[in-house]
Amino acid sequence: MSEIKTVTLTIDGRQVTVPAGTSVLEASKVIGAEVPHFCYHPGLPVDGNCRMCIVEIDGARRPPVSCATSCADGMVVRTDTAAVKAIRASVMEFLLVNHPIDCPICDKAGECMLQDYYMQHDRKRSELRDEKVHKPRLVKFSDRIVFNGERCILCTRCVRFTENVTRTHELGIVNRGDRALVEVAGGGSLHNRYQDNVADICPVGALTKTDFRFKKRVWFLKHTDSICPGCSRGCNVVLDHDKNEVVRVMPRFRAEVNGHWMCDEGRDIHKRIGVDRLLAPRVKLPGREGGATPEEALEAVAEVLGEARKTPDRLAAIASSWGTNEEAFLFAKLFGETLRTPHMDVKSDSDEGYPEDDVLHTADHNPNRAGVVAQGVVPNDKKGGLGLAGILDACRRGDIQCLVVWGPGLSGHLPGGESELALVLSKVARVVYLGWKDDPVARLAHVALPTPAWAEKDGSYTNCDGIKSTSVRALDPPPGVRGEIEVLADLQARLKGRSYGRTFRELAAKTGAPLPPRRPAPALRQPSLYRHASGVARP
Amino acid sequence: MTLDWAFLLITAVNLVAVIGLLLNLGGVLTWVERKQAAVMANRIGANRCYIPVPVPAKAPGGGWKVRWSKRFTLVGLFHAIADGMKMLTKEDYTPPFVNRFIYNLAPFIAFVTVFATFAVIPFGGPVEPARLLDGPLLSGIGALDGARAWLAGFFGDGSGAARTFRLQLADLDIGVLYVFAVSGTGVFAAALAGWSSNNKFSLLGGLRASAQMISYEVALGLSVIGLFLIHGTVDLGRIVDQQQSLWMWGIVLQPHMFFLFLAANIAENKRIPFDMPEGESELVAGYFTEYSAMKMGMFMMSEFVAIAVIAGLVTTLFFGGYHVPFLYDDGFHFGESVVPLSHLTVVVLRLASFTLKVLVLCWFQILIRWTLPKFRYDQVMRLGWKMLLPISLANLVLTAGIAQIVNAR
Amino acid sequence: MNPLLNPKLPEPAYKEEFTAGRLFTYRNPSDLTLWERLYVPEVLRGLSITGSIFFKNMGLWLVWLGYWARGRANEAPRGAVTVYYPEEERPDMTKVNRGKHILTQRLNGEPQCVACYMCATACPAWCIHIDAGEHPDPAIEKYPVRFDIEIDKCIFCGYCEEACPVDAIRLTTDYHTVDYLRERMVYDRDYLLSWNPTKVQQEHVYPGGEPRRG
Amino acid sequence: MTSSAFMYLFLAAAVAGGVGMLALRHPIHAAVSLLGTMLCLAAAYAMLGAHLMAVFQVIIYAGAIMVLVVYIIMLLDLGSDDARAFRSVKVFVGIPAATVLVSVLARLAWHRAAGTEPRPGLLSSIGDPAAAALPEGFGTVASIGRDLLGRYVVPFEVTSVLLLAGIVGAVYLTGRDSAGLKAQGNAVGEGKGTGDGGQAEGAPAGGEEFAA
Repeated sequence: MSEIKTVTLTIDGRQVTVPAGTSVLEASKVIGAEVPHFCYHPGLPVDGNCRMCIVEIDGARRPPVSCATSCADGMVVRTDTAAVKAIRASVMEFLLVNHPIDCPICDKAGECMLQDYYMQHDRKRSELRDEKVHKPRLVKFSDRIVFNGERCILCTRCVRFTENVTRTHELGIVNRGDRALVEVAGGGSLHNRYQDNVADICPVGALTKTDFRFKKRVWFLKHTDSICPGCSRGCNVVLDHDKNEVVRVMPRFRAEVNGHWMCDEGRDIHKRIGVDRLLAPRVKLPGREGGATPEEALEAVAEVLGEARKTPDRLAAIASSWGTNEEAFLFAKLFGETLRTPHMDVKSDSDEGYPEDDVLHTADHNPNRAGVVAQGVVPNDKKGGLGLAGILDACRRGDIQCLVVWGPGLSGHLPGGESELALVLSKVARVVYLGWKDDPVARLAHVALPTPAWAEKDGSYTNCDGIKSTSVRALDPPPGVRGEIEVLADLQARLKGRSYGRTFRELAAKTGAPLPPRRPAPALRQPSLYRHASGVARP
Repeated sequence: MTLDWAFLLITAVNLVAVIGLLLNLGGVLTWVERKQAAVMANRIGANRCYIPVPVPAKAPGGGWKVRWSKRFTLVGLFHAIADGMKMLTKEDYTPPFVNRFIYNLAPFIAFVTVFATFAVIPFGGPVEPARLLDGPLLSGIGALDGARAWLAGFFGDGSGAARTFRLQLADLDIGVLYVFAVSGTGVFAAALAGWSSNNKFSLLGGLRASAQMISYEVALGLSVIGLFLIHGTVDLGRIVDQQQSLWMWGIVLQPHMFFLFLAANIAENKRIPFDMPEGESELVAGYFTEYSAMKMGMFMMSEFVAIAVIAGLVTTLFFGGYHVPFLYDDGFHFGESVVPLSHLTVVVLRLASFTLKVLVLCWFQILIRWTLPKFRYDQVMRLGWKMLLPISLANLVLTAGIAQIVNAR
Repeated sequence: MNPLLNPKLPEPAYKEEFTAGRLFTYRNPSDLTLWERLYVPEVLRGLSITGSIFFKNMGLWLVWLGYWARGRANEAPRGAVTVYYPEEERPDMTKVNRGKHILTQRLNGEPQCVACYMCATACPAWCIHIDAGEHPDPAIEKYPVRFDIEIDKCIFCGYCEEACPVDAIRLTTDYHTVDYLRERMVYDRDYLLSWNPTKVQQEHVYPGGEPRRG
Repeated sequence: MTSSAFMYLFLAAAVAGGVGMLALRHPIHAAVSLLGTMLCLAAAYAMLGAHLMAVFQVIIYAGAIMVLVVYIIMLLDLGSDDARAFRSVKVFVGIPAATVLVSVLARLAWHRAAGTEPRPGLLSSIGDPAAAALPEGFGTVASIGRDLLGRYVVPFEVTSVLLLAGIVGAVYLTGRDSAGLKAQGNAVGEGKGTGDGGQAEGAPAGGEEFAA
């Protein structure tokens, strides 16, 4: 076991010990001394071109940039002396010389580093009296990214991203001096699957996402920690939402899962929430036809399951691979323990085909197959339990009397698709569907119960590497729709099974889910900073 | 025993007159209060309510048609009717958890006690029905002879002598004590309403109302005992009789007690500046917060009727009741010269005199309501117990002493 | 009483402060004179003031009746400082009254507004609703596709006006914001842009003079 | 005839109110029925010509005492359950009293029906037809006033002194704590110092609190 070499230095009069090779900027973060920076990004190699992170180091001939200076033993660093402040103000002045300062129409306003640092370190009028240099605006780098040359401060974060993270090398700086510009190499367009990240890491409003452009000012957004259910990587994300609607999805740093990044498909995942939703329960049992309240539908499900309980061999349950660990736990307990059926398996909910790659994408487009299996949703081999294919075959033979399907996408497992599904299900006396999509199964089922989408419930997911992440409820489900945890716990209670809890926090102790940190209540961002900036800095 | 039909008829007439006067005055006062406030504050005030008047207008295609374009507003007087209609047609909501029986009983107590008070107030001079049609103008009309004969027969006492009736609902020899008794019962309305509403604000309002009303009841009674000493009676009819001369009017004999009596009465009526029990600024609406529609209307109405009743009482005690200065039963007496008037004229003049005095006093009460700021609760109590009560007692002692001296002489 | 059970209490340290009157006491010394504290004379004085106003106005009403009988009711001197609102309007409405909103226009009639949401952010009543859109002209870039003001929620504080970086929203002096239908009290973009200084609204001036155009 | 009809009506209502007061579970309902009884009795007095009696019945009993009763019920917030607390009183006082009353009334009614004279005794004058002949001016303000301030002036004044003593005692008993505190507060406020130990029983507690 190799010893990690550490160095000890003094920053702003405080001793700090860090691994050798750490930059002064990162070491400053440890003690909470914030060093402003534009071009430095923890996920990218250091470039040191913005000159904003200059600090004073005793013995250095001139103040160095802290991002490119490694810590050394006995170093004495000062981050907020008068000289450092003067340098920062000068750097800000240079950066803003040709900046259009069109914050009112810039989508970055509110989370813009240039704006924030201007308020912290500059706060004065431009002394330039000449016409500003005009550069191309509204350059479409691709369908997803729009570039505004005037706002760009040439920090090259985006260029380094395409070089080092995606290794596609599309972007580069052309021209020199005040004509320097970021351009797509060869006049083409961005063609990697992670291009939205360049807009995220852009410290100013030069790169914006077509999806989010002009949708919402960022200070209206509420931020909720969630995960991306697009593939089994389970990237940790933040859902930015307002008025019960997700506006954008941003990556959340988790070193062992996704680092700083996420893919473009994941950015669009929230658009599925409102599509093909099952909003109200459907009951087609004899004597119970027509519209049903959630309570009546639940009663119907309990009745069907109570009937099926007499012949557990002819009951089968197919679980969703989009379900959370806690729901899967309850599902396994309900069907395996209370109803004693041997036939349980998990299916794929989503088969939307985009290929895996060596950055983040995995081949399995379901977030929690591993977790659902781990919670015990597997065929009971001792009692001759059937797997998914076996269950479908048994249905076709008419051996299954009651089939419970949780989640959409069952037809994807049949070569004949929907028509074959109708044939198979017609052989089953009672079909119960539980899910958030208005799937073909929901239309054929005798009882269909709506459930919330992943953003509308709490739950933990286990990704392809076995790492658990917790997703927090960001949106309110449609009226009358109750979460699977509640539904399954209710069924368990009605069928006289053991009670394991009715809330995520009760069940998280059993599934080992990491509890999310409690975020402070979202507060409306004060607009005063912005107003001041636009009023004072207008040239 | 045969029924005294003449007495019954006169009582019925009195009853209709009193109830008609009070109900209408109460209704109109709701408008007067608003309009007078506006006029006092250089505003326009209630003016929106109107009756559309049809006006013939030329139709665009030739010919005439009726357009309801004119608005007959009558300086907003219809607001009184509109308010009444609104209260009668609104939803009468009884909140849950109230004590239903008492909740429903309270507004009736408020209403009845106020109305019953007026029963002993004489609102017109003695009437001799047989002489009603005897005036110099009327006696010439032969068509009235039949009516005159009927009046003489119906209102005669059988022996040929004419009977005289008072325009007073109940001629009790306890007179003003009855007023105090009935108005004291009015405490129950506020207290029970406040308690039964099951609302803290209501309860506080009810408690304040009962405390305030009981406190001022004492000063109210004591402030006029001096007058009773002078007149030697508590019978309101006889008190009015003795105020025939202008120098025997209460306002001349005991002007300071007029202010005391009026203040105590306003406090009893729970109006500004003594509106602690309602206290909009701190108790929503006090003891009738939970009332709606006509039940609330009955509380409001009883407050406005009480204004009129107070005016009648003050008129009777301090302003000579129905008396017109220098007007006697047979006409005006100015020293030695006499202007003879018919009986009917005298009766009508006295009725008008009483009504006018009542109206002026109503106006004065509303003037006070829109002029003075509200007291603090401790000030209300201090005024009642530490100012009004000692002053009334001192006045009582002083008056008794003077009366003793005068009588001894 | 046993003196041991009731020892003489120490005097408060701030006794001197009290006696010197330096410490705030809860007593509110009355600054009324004896005459004023007698209350009744002052009450009578107050009643005479309000009563005289009453009689003055009733007299003016009689005067008005005379004018009215001659068909010249409008010329009568009036005591009321208020007006019959929908039929009459106050002639002395201040020029800086904050009333209905307008959106100022560019020379071609498009809204000056760049849909920056500053007004919506500053609005304490949250009555401004904006949807932004991409403008074909890259120099303008952003403009409001929808711009709704719920005038029934508006409290006319003028913060939107102050927050606007491009002088696009202003409050005029027009205060006729009443309506019988709530739906009609949501002013949309076209309505807000329909303000035209040459039309009848002329009397409702901009507080800051003509809007900047272009 | 009408007057006697009204008389019976009022008396029936008074009896109904009394029964209601006993039978109703809720204290405030009982109090309201007692109020009704008193008002009906007052009406009966009035019909008998005793106007002053009627008015005093209303002012003193209905207006003052019942208000206090209602007040106390409201402030203590007595519910129907609290009536059980008085069960022993009902049994040991109420039943004997009711028995005595009913027996006396039954005896009088018996004699009245039989036309016989009851034996002379404590209650003999109640049923005496001769006693019904009232003196001239009975019940008027003047006659009662003359009796009260002439013949019975000493008992009258003695009673008032008794009531005054009661009032003073009540004020002393209920108000001594606040009076002690106030005395302390005033003393400090005026810079006179404290320690007027013999002032009131509650003073030490108040003083300590103040010093702390």
